[in-house]
Amino acid sequence: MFIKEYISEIAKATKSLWTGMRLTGHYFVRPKTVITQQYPDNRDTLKMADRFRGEVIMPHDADNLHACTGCTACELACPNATIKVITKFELTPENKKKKALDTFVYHLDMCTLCGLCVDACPTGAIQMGQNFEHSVYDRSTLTKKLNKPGSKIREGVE
Amino acid sequence: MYTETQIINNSNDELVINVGPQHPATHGVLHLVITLQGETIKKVEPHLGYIHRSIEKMCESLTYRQFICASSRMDYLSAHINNHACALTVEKGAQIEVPQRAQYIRVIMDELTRIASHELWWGAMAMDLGAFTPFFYAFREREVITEIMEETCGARLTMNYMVPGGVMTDIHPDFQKRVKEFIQLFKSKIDEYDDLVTNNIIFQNRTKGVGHLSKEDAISYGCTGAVARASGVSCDIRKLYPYDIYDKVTFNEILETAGDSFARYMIRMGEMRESIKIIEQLIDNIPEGDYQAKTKAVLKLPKGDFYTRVETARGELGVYIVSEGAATPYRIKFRSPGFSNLSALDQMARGGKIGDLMATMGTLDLVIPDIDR
Amino acid sequence: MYSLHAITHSIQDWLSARLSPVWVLMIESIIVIVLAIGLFAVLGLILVWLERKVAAHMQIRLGPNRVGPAGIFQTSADTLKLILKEGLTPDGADKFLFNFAPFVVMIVAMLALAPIAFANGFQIWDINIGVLYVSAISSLSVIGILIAGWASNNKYSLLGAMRSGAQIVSYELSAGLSILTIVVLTGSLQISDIVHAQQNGWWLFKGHIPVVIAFIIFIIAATAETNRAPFDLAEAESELTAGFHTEYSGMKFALFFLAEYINIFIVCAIGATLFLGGWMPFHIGDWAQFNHVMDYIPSSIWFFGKTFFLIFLIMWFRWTFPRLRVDQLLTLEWKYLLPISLFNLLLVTVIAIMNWHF
Amino acid sequence: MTNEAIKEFVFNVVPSATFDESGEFFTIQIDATEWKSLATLLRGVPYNFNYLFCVTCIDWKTHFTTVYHLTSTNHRRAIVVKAKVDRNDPLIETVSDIWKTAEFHEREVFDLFGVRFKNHPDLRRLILTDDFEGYPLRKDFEDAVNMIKL
Repeated sequence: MFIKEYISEIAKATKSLWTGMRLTGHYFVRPKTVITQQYPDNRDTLKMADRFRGEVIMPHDADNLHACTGCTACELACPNATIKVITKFELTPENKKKKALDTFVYHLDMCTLCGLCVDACPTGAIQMGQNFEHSVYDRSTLTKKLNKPGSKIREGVE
Repeated sequence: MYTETQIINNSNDELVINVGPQHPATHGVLHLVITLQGETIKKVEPHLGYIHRSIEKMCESLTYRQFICASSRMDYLSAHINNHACALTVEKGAQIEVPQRAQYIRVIMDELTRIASHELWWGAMAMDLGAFTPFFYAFREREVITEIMEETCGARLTMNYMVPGGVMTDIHPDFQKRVKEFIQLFKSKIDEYDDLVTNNIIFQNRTKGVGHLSKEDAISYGCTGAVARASGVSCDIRKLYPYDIYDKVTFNEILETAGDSFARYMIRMGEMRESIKIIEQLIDNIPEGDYQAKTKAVLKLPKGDFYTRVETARGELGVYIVSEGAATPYRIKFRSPGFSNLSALDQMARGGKIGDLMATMGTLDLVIPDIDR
Repeated sequence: MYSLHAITHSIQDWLSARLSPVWVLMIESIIVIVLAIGLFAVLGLILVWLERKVAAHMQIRLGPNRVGPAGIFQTSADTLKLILKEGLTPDGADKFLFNFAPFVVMIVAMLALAPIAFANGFQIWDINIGVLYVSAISSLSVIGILIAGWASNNKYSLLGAMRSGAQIVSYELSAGLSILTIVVLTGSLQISDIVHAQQNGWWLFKGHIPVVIAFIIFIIAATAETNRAPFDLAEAESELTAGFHTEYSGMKFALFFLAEYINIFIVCAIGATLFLGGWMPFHIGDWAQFNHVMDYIPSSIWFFGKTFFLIFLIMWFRWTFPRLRVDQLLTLEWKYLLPISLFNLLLVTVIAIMNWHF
Repeated sequence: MTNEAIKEFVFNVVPSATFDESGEFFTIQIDATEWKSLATLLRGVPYNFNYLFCVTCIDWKTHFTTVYHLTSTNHRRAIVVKAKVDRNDPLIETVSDIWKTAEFHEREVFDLFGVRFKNHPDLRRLILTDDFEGYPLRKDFEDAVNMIKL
């Protein structure tokens, strides 16, 4: 009886090992199952998801107009002070003072890409961009000014 | 801490080894001081704090919307579930009614996160025991989940998808289709996992009877999740104190009585299958409607304290908010599952070999930022 | 059968016609040393590359593919990097022994190469106790590992070295016993005799089930003796970070690394020689036509083909199985392999005496 | 078991205890000196609160409260015990001999709040370095180096 148990134990063990080896062998002889993506080579075909949060961007249209009113809702929503909105007062045609965006400062190096600022924006002026290649040699270049020079707020955005 | 003279003057042939903070098996910056006699472990003493960021203090200066994204950084492998717990606590305090659709989405996301977390654990645990290949197989399937997450939530690991009152955006149009595809894929692959690791005789010998934790100890140490359930303690928060729509789905709480590493392993493997079951029940029945409740611009919780318990991939996460009526919490305490589970490590590893310590640590599924917070 | 005897003999004749015997020996030694070192370097590089490729494809990855076609020069680049790196010696280490240990391991690996027949008539030293010599030499490598572990003044290294000691000493036994089965069948310890005894079929096929069992035990013991997963307790990455070579860096680490792969090659070459006929082509009994066709394939290809098949087998083990625990490792040897191989040896002896084999 | 029963049970042991039923859990508020005796009784029959799932502390600037969340694996009922601790001399008795999980949690509280637990087997800093000065989760803690004031 002891011998029988001893041998069946060995047989079972061998079988379990062989099952595992068959699985790895299965993948070894099928190069098509390889899942490696060769990143810098596949940049042209690499498409990130639409909602992928890579960085905060402020879209400008063809006339260099954006939709930011300078309300600082994003600045308040940000958990770690990544955004600084600097506002100025502009004169409207009716000669009234109106708050407007001067500079939209964005510290990418502090950003956790949580998306709360985009969620908070009432006018849809900022969005999440798909770019994820942010490595730079100089950290100070990560502090960005999002509104383009000379850009203005789009008509009708309140 | 041990000084050099203490080690040298140790008369009873004991060897003190620092495992970590940088060590292949500690998966992060856990520091264990183990006392050995030969290969046998006499004592394990964890030293924490290498990745302590004081999230609790940080949250005291964040609003109720903002602090959720900080909680992703605790147990980053079940970030969704952490966010869920925080959102639930805020909703409980501010008495926000969450739309049905949001609840369905949340639970599906939770379960996907749980599978993703267990996949990573499975690979890492096999790696702790010296098998490298499972890690890649696990990541192959995990990648599918992260891509689904990326498509809907916009991020792969720290999604910050839950907001008080629902979810941040509606699900992606392809979401249901891709989740169903994943379920089909996963069902065939999980059998491969069994072939490769579970049934392997070496693996079974390495884990069976190793790192034993009795039921009494599991309760006394406050263990939760798979660690406690492997010792026969029924503690699945989803079953005991259902939140969102967990009371509407049928699933089993996997229980084992052996209390060893293999039992913990089997629990997690079973949980993956149960999670698939839950997703299958929900994925076709997501009701139409709002994905987010209308909430005030500035959320304020009434004076008082609020406690929420949810079941993360590692065990019970408790979020305890003490509010003074302001827009920021007065005090937040995260009761993390890993912290309590780790405290039982000494009990489990004592008397075993060094290899057993790795097997035990692997099945505890420690995520160090979760322990240190 | 095409033989390399002609080449080696003509070199011998050409040299002895011109020089005194002492000089002939010297020059021949130099040729052999250059060839051996060259073989070492090439083998090391190819085996490391092969391992990475095998591992990668089992793990559904691509593996090295940047340096050269299919990443074939990746290991050369890595070696270059290791040569250029600073070889640190820890402060509390025994400096002499610490620096000495990699060479011990390396020299042992080189010595064991001597009696191996790479092709028909291409053998460095056809000593009459060839098999005994190889098993004696290869057990010396544990000394290098013990020295390395002790001299590092590192607890991980010490534990790794001690594990390695226990492991190699135990597995020597069953490796020796399974080698002995072939010695019993052949009736000679000389490598060339063993190869020629397999003229009409390899021992694996001629010797019935006991030789198959001996072969399996030999492969297991060989895996353990070379400290390969699932028996890589001496370096057990997840337990002892890197075991006995935790403190080594630069070229000294590279020597350990190289020696590991050379050792794999040697044990696999021995296994191929003993069980799969070494350079002997695949012959079936007296079927002359078939045997003649097989002879057209050069003997060196047969030898390397068989050896690399065994190497692949060992790599396959490594990338499939988890590691054993230290007590299980010894249990496997003393409770399973040793009794089985003793009993097996008895069976083989009976077969040899009764002449039951083909 | 009802809240009333627990109330009466606690009242017999700690006459000065006050109760709060407004929150999610039934809360017992006591003074630090009475905690140990109450804990022993809560752990024992009939309530068998064997599972301490959260230990924490709150700094109220005038005093501390250590908060213990207890439940039982038998009857699944959670209660909260809040013990008032003097802020100038924060001292409370340990319960790590009753619930082993308290050993780690109390070390954490000691580390971050400076509440000393009497008879704790191994009361050392757990998370911060041994030579760290101050207790970071106290409201008056100022770390000029690492804290960023927004």
